[in-house]
Amino acid sequence: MAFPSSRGERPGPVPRGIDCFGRRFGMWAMADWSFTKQGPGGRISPLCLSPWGLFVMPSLDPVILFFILGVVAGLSRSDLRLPAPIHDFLSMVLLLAIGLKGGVALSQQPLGEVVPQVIAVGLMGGLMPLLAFPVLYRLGHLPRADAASVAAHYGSVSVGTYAVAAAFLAHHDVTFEDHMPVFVAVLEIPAIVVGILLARGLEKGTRWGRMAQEVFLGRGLVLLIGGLLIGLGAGPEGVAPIKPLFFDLFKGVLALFLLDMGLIAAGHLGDLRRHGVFLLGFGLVMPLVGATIGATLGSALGLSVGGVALLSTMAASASYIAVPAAFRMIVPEANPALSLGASLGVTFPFNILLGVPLYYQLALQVHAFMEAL
Amino acid sequence: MAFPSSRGERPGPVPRGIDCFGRRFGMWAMADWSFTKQGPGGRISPLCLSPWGLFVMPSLDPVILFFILGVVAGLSRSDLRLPAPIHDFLSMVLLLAIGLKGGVALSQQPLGEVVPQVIAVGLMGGLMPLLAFPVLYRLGHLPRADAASVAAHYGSVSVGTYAVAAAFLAHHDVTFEDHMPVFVAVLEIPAIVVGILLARGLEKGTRWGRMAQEVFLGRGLVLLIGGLLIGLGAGPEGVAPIKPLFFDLFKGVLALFLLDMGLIAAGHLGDLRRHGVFLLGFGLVMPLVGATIGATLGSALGLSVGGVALLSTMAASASYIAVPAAFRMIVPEANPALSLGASLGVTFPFNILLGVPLYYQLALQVHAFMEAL
Amino acid sequence: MAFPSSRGERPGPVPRGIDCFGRRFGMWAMADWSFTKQGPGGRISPLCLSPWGLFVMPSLDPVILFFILGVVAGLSRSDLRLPAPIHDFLSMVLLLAIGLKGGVALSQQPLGEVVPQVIAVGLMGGLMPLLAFPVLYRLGHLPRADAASVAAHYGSVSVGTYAVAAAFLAHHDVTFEDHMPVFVAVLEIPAIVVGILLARGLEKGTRWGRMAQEVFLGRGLVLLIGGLLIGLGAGPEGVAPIKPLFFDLFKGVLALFLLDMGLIAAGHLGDLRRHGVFLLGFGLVMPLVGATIGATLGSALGLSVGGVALLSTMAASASYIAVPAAFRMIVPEANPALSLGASLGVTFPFNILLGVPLYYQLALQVHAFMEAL
Amino acid sequence: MTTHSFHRRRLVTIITEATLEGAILADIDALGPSGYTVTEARGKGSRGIQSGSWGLASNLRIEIVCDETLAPKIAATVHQKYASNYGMVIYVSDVEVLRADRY
Amino acid sequence: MTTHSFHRRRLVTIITEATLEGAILADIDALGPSGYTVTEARGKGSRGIQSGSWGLASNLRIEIVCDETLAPKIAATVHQKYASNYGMVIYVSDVEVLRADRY
Amino acid sequence: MTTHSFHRRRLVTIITEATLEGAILADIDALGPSGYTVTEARGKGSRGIQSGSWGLASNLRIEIVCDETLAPKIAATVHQKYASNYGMVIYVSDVEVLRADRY
Ligand SMILES: Nc1ncnc2c1ncn2[C@@H]1O[C@H](COP(=O)(O)O)[C@@H](O)[C@H]1O
Ligand SMILES: Nc1ncnc2c1ncn2[C@@H]1O[C@H](COP(=O)(O)O)[C@@H](O)[C@H]1O
Ligand SMILES: Nc1ncnc2c1ncn2[C@@H]1O[C@H](COP(=O)(O)O)[C@@H](O)[C@H]1O
Ligand code: NA
Ligand code: NA
Ligand code: NA
Repeated sequence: MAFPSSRGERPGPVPRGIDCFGRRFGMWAMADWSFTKQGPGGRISPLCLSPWGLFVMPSLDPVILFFILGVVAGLSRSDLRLPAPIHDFLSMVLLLAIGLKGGVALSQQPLGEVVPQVIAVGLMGGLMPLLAFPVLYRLGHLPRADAASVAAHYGSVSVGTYAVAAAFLAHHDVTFEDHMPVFVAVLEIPAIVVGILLARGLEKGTRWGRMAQEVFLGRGLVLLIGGLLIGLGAGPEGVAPIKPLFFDLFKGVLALFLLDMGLIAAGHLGDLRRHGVFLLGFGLVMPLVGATIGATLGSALGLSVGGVALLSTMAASASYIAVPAAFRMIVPEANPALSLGASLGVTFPFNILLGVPLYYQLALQVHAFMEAL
Repeated sequence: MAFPSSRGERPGPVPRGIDCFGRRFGMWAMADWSFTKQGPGGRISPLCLSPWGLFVMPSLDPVILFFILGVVAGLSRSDLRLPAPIHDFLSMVLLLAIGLKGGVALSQQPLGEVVPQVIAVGLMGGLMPLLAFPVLYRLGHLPRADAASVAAHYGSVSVGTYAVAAAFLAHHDVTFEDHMPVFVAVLEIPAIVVGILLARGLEKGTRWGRMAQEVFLGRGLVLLIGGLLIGLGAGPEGVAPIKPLFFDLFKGVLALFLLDMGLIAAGHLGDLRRHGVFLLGFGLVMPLVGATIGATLGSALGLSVGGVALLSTMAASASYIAVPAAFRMIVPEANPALSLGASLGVTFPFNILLGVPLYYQLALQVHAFMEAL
Repeated sequence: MAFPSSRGERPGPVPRGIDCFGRRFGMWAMADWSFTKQGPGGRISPLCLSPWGLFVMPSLDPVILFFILGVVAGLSRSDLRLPAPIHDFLSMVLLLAIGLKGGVALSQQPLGEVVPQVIAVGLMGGLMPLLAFPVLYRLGHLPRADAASVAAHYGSVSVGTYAVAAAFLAHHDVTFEDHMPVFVAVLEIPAIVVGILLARGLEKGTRWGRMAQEVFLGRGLVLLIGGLLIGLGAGPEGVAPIKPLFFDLFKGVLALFLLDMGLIAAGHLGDLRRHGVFLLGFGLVMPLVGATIGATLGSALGLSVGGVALLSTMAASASYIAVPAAFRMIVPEANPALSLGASLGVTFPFNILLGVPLYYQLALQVHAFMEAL
Repeated sequence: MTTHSFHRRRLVTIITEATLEGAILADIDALGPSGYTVTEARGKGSRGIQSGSWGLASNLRIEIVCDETLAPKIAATVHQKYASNYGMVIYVSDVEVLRADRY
Repeated sequence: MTTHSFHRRRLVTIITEATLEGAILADIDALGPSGYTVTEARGKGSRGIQSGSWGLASNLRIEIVCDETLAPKIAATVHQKYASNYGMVIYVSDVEVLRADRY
Repeated sequence: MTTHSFHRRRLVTIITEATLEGAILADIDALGPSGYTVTEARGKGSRGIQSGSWGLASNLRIEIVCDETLAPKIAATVHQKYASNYGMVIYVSDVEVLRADRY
């Protein structure tokens, strides 16, 4: 039972696609998941899919298939369930691994180059809730606290979506800047602060000390920044002995995590039914807006195509760890079912199933456009 | 502290057996665990064991030693215990890994060849409870529900036993058809359906919809079939990035799972004391009958020696996940202590300690016999 | 995002230290963590550290950084917490892995050579509480039961500290005798027996059977000795298939375990405040005494420099698994906050942050001295 | 702080096998209490030891706060449907709650 | 065995969201009971299902044994501060303890 | 549905250190109740915080439904044997059960 370690040597007659039936569906529903190999940064040409190909989706990243398995099991009321301690364990390994990677990258880079990018990305994170809030508050008629909360979720970032996007790029041999995880950590915070300001204003009652504690000492950020600092301190040589756990197992751990997130997301689809189509629409459109902003900023900062695609994905993604935890404590009157329904029930599935390849296409376009200038 | 990654280069004077003392014991009690290397499919010649060899059993597969450690710790009332979430995690990884392997194999195989085998194996799974039921009901005087339940357990399959047998064959460099895990999934179901029919007849009250849900949506089958579909969809190339978790760690995870199963099996030995020797005898003889049926069918289907040994092992094994869960809900008057006492307290230990090598010998015999025809 | 698998090829300008600012601090606070590579057993020459180096401690083993992360998160009241089942899982893997390594080593070694060492090390474990007890009882005015309990903790050994020391030596390419884990198992027991005798005397009431059960069937010892026996039985060839889980992941698992121990240790710092400076002093001085005894014995037994350093570390370390569990049951009037406060709150952090490199230096000195004789 | 008055309600506690979770919670829900709480448990009873080491050997402890009419109904319904075939302990006790309208 | 007499005390049980743990335990502690006990829980209520599958979807079950004066104070304080914004059930019941001096 | 009448019994609840599990359950068993239920717990008391993060820092919550005679016996025996050296809270309350013959 041998598994070729290199992906290039797939033997035999699969995919068997000849007649190009289903090409149109393939273009949209699977976007770029079903594309053939290509060199870094180049344009991927769509593959002609057979009906069989349509069914098994031969080049859909298997971690996505784990997510779909989770959603299907959840919706069909299987008793499949990952114990909470395992959920915590898996997300802990993911957060530390992403942090470590970013930290190792930082350890080999002049800080001077990264600092301006960090500031720009942080500003983007703070401005996005200001963009989303009026839409939610005026157009969606959400209560102020809820509008602020949802806006903060979308200004922040989803680590799971980031991991899927990074895996997608690696799968297609698209390189990106090694320090991208730094932006994940940076994006967590400003949207929370701005969101709380939107909910509360600058009223005296706000306990900023308490807020800082909730935001900075939340387990997600502690693991992400802790991993960053450890990677920074240890460097590539230092982290080598822990590479088998944190890097070699990364995609396997991500697969199990997405299986669990599929089960959890299935449980949040019901939330949406209760809160109407506005949130559904917002959960589909806001990522596209965010992706465009992220791609533009990434290009302006001079990132590579892969880096632009990742920043675009981060901007398109919505938090479901740090922001809900912080808002639950600081703006408790905001209904978590609303924000999690949108972020977990709509945007997360949309992003990892369709968004990621889309944002990569977007990155290619924006990059080409910027270069043409 | 270096560990040779290839198994062939074991240095030094181990095993030190010269005088052939203990050969008789080695022939029976350890069966083939203590045999030397050989080519795929060939006959393994028994190794002459020293008393030291008898004590430490130099080539007993270490995963079996973990099971023995668990049994000993359990019987001696150590406070060693694996937390339930870890049990769930380990079995989840095993089920997904076995499914993935089978799915990858299927993805490279014309389905036409597998379908007839699937049907034949499914029929075997449905017929075995019909064979076992009268023995349990008439000879063993078990209540109807209990006889049906035990019969269903033995018509179904134990994933842990399958994993040990696959590891045994790999250890001895015996190859087998890559799509064997498909049969594991196939064997789970028919025995449950037949068992329920045996318990209930075709009476009107049976809620077949509810039954289908319990059977098909049980977490074991969802993970196994989910893994199969993911492996089928992703192919060898697609699963490569999750190989480190699901395949490289497989035997280590199996070792920990068997440690836990040893602890659990130790707890079920008491059940047997309460339910007399009939079940003990059934738990020892039924696997031999099943093994013979499985080996014969495997040979008739044209499987390799390794494939025959695996199908034989599956037929010999008794379920302790899917069947007890389904019967607990659908035929609740069946006493789970009876069926688990037999399947976990007798048959599982018997199979992984003695059965697996025995069934391999059986496969060799049957194969030779069929070829002589 | 590539990580060089060999540690020697660290690229670029790190560490950037030129001016030797901070050398004095580096000499003490980081002891030998910040030293450059060297051949096995040779003397490591201190590296000149830049202020940046001081901050990120470029060659501090990353597993130590995980411990520091845990302590910092714990003290700053982050909500980071590892679920208890994960704690159990991680320590189970560590204990089994250490046992397996020792067992494999034993399987390749004439037992005759190891037996005298085992006896000598066991005697050391039994004598150390006799040394510590009068200090705690007379000087520290601890109640008899508490003095006996703390003494037993320091006569026994900390598996986590052992693992860090082994990792430190491997990191610096210092070899050591493969059977060192045997001494870890050996050291667990005598100190408990002597400690109980110190608490109870030879009074009639002591239930020695019960005591033996608590001591020998505690989960820590069962896993360690179980691992030893499995490694002994399977040999290097046999354990090869479980190597990816137990050996390749070892340092990653150790990193997560130390993160958890950091969180736990942070919780025990408060214990100390309550019980005054005497325990703090004892927790810092006793390891140094133990280390000297261990180094001397190791040298006398003819161990290599690495082996001497490890035995020295074991002697310096204090139990926080086997001994507290046994004393909680057998000498329940001993206050666990006292002994855990010293062993987890003081000695464990001291040993893994500063002690380990110090004991290696000690081993070099003692070894040189013995050879000069 | 405003003074709160307490209102008498009943607490139904059910200890049973974890495999029953889906079925029994649906049945309880159908009887209309305002909610329920579940914790993982293990134990010993007439059907032997439930060690909690895996799903089949685990128990659940289910609590329902409800009014005086619903409590015996829940207890009796669950008892009648499951008690003969499953490990099960049911007990009812008096509790006082702050919000009369909620249970 | 010496005979022990029992003393009446009150048991306050609070079921709420796990995210509240730090805050609510600090508040309870500040009211001065001799201690509290926490178990992990899941459940269903007016705010929907708490499946227990991850932190945000988990509940806690907090128990405090205390005297007749403190019990309503704890219940009312916690209720007032949290009940409008968080999933929460509070109930109080009678218990008897051996050591009168401890609670 | 047949009407069921309830029977008064007593519920003994013991919260103590997880390390005691084997010993204390054997002692309880020896006193002859029909069973017991155990849940994992953490908490705070006179002996400080039991954070639940590992075995030594974990508590158990043990429940025994039994009759009026056995309840004080269990409470007193356990108290006498363990309460001076181990973190421990014991309380007893009234419950009603359906099956009079079982407890
Ligand atoms: N007397 C009792 N007190 C508390 N819990 C009990 C009692 N008897 C049984 N249990 C619990 O209820 C479960 C099922 O009991 P049984 O139906 O007697 O096997 C056991 O596993 C225990 O968790
Ligand atoms: N009637 C009830 N009986 C027992 N537990 C309840 C009840 N109602 C709610 N709960 C628990 O309290 C939590 C919060 O309830 P709620 O505030 O109604 O959403 C739920 O998740 C349940 O765990
Ligand atoms: N007043 C109380 N109410 C509820 N649980 C308590 C109380 N006091 C102590 N406990 C629990 O009992 C354990 C042991 O208490 P103690 O013996 O006071 O340290 C604590 O860890 C808590 O879980
Ligand atoms: Na975003
Ligand atoms: Na079978
Ligand atoms: Na020591």
